[in-house]
Amino acid sequence: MELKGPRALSELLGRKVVDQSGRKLGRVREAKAHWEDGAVVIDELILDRGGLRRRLRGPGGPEEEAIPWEAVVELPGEQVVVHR
Amino acid sequence: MRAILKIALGIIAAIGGFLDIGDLVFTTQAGALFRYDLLWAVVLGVVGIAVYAEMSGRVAAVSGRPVFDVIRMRMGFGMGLLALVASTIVNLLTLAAELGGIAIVLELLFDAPYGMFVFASAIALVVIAALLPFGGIERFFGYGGLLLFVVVATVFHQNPDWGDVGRGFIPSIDSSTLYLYFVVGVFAAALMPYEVHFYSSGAIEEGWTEKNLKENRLNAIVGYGIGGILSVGLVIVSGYLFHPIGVQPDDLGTVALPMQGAFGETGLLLALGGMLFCVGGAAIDSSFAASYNLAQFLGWEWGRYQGPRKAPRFTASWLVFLLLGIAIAESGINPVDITEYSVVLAVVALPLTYLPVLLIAGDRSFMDRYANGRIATTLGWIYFAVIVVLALAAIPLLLATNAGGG
Amino acid sequence: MKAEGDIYVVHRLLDEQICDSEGRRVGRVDDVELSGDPPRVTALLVGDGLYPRRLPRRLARLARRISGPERWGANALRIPWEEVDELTSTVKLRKKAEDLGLGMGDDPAHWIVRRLPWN
Amino acid sequence: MAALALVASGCGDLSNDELNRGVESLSALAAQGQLVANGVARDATKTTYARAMARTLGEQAEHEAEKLADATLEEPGTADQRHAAVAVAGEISGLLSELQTYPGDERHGELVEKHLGEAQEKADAIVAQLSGDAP
Repeated sequence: MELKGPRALSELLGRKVVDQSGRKLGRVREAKAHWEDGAVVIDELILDRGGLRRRLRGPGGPEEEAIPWEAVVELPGEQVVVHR
Repeated sequence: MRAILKIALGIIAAIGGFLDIGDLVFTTQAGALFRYDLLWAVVLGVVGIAVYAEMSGRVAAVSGRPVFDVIRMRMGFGMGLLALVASTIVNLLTLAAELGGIAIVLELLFDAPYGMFVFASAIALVVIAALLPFGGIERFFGYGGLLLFVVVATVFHQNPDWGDVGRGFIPSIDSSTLYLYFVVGVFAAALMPYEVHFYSSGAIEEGWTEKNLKENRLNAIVGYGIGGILSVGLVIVSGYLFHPIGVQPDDLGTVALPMQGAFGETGLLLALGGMLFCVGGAAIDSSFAASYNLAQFLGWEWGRYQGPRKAPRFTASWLVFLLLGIAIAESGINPVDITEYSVVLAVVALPLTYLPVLLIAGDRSFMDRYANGRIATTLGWIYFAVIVVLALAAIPLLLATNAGGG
Repeated sequence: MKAEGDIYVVHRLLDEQICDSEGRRVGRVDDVELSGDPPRVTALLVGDGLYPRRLPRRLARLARRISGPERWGANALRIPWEEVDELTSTVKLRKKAEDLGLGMGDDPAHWIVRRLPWN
Repeated sequence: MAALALVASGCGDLSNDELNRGVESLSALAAQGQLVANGVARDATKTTYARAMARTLGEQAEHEAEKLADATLEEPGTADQRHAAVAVAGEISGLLSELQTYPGDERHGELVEKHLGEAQEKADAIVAQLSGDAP
């Protein structure tokens, strides 16, 4: 299995997100992180419209569905495989 | 008194930037073809540019971020790059058209070959930009452009049927494609994107902060108001003189004819002089806008206030853009034709410029209590919708009407 | 750097203007280096070598073919996350640009020789 | 603009519509020429301006003449009108070149203005014939 951690943000953005049965869930548009002792740690991937909305408008407004990082199984090729 | 002097920023953006060769030509043609019928489109465009200029100036003053900075930040690299390429093409075409315009006016004043004047005017611009500080450049072109008030005097001298003029301000839609093309053209010429690129960067050149917000609003209203009055005047004088006898103004020289008709040589010289400053100011604006955009997109140090030593890439890019502008202008393409294409292409670049401005200006995390209020938000989104519709209509109209050639 | 709460990384960090400790504009956040699981931000990446990968996927492949095989970090600078002072309306660094190898393009001593726009 | 129109029309065949438009723009050129000549006649202009304007307008008239003369007619019934239009175009460009030569002479200005007025009337008459002939 490929190393799970991505090396750069650009590697995540635009990737197709699929579940283990290969069903497409969307594309990564934004990543939500939290501050931890001065570091920024990613905890969610936000897809499609919700992600674009966050990218343009930032925090606030209604919550959208997101993929928690723990659900990410692997990052083969140009995909993100999640388990749900 | 100081407050009056400070409005110069708005005035140059309005006169030197707003009333450029595109406006001069489009408004005169609009008057000749449709008499006063398109006055409403002129007003629509002026209010639009005032709304967005105010917004971009406010964003720059509060957050210190000019328009292309905001574009890269919000639209990201890919869309930002698209906006950069589109804006740069439009700005370069505009610059070339303005350089050509300066040369035409000089040709009319001094009767020497056009090609020579393109070079001479570009050199004059370099000298002016190198010697004068940013504020001085603004005032030089802004105050010079006020000579064009002779247009307003001409309106009163002609004393048109004011009822007819008044009816022109009521929006009307004629189904002919030529009419629609001119609606798009007049509107787009008013909202040329380089105006906000230049205006917002100018706010940072001048070191604006929250304290300058009142001035910003005044600039947008008074400055673009003046530009609007002059545009309206141009439509009226042209509609009054040219429409009945069927003149088709295809040249910059024709724009000055009504003023000669009213006030003889004095009127002519005032009109040509005013046009020279306006077009010259627009050449400065569009060339600076091109380098501001590039530098801001790539994160370079930029600004006339930094001087060439602190911002060498910015300065070098400005010179390169100027050279490219000269090359296009010298290629012998009629500046008026370049203008028509650049104005219509500009509409396509407009949504990419104005959406991020609108988003940031409404973003409380950035703008805090200076974020867009209800009026600015409403007007902003209404105009954005209009821009998107026109952007979609622009290219088919350009092709269908053969660039207004009928 | 001390900060709390959530942060949307693309919205807040990617493509931001970077300024050094003296307020000079020295580049933009062209990419963000991540490492670990869950990934954390370990550095900001700056440089035109990163532009191809920032394009939409299909264009990126084309750009890569045109610009030759893309190497990791080619012509890019890494600014360790520890060097970031604060995120205000820009990304502010703790040090001067020279000390991080940034902003050479606007350094008069360098740009004339190496970085004319047409080079 | 004229150049663009030429490119778009493929510069081969001349439809009735295009002939009509060509003559209309001749009329427009004559109208504008009259305004310039009027400035000269009243000594209310700058000679450089009058000269440059006369030159530009004259070039456009010549261009129209060439365009009208070179193209093959789509509708053969309009040959007379085309012939007349070419003649008017020549007349207009001649008058404008006179204005270009004497941009400071009031008497010339007056004459050119008057003759351009006549030329415009001729052009308008052709337009009227063409639209009368149109089905």
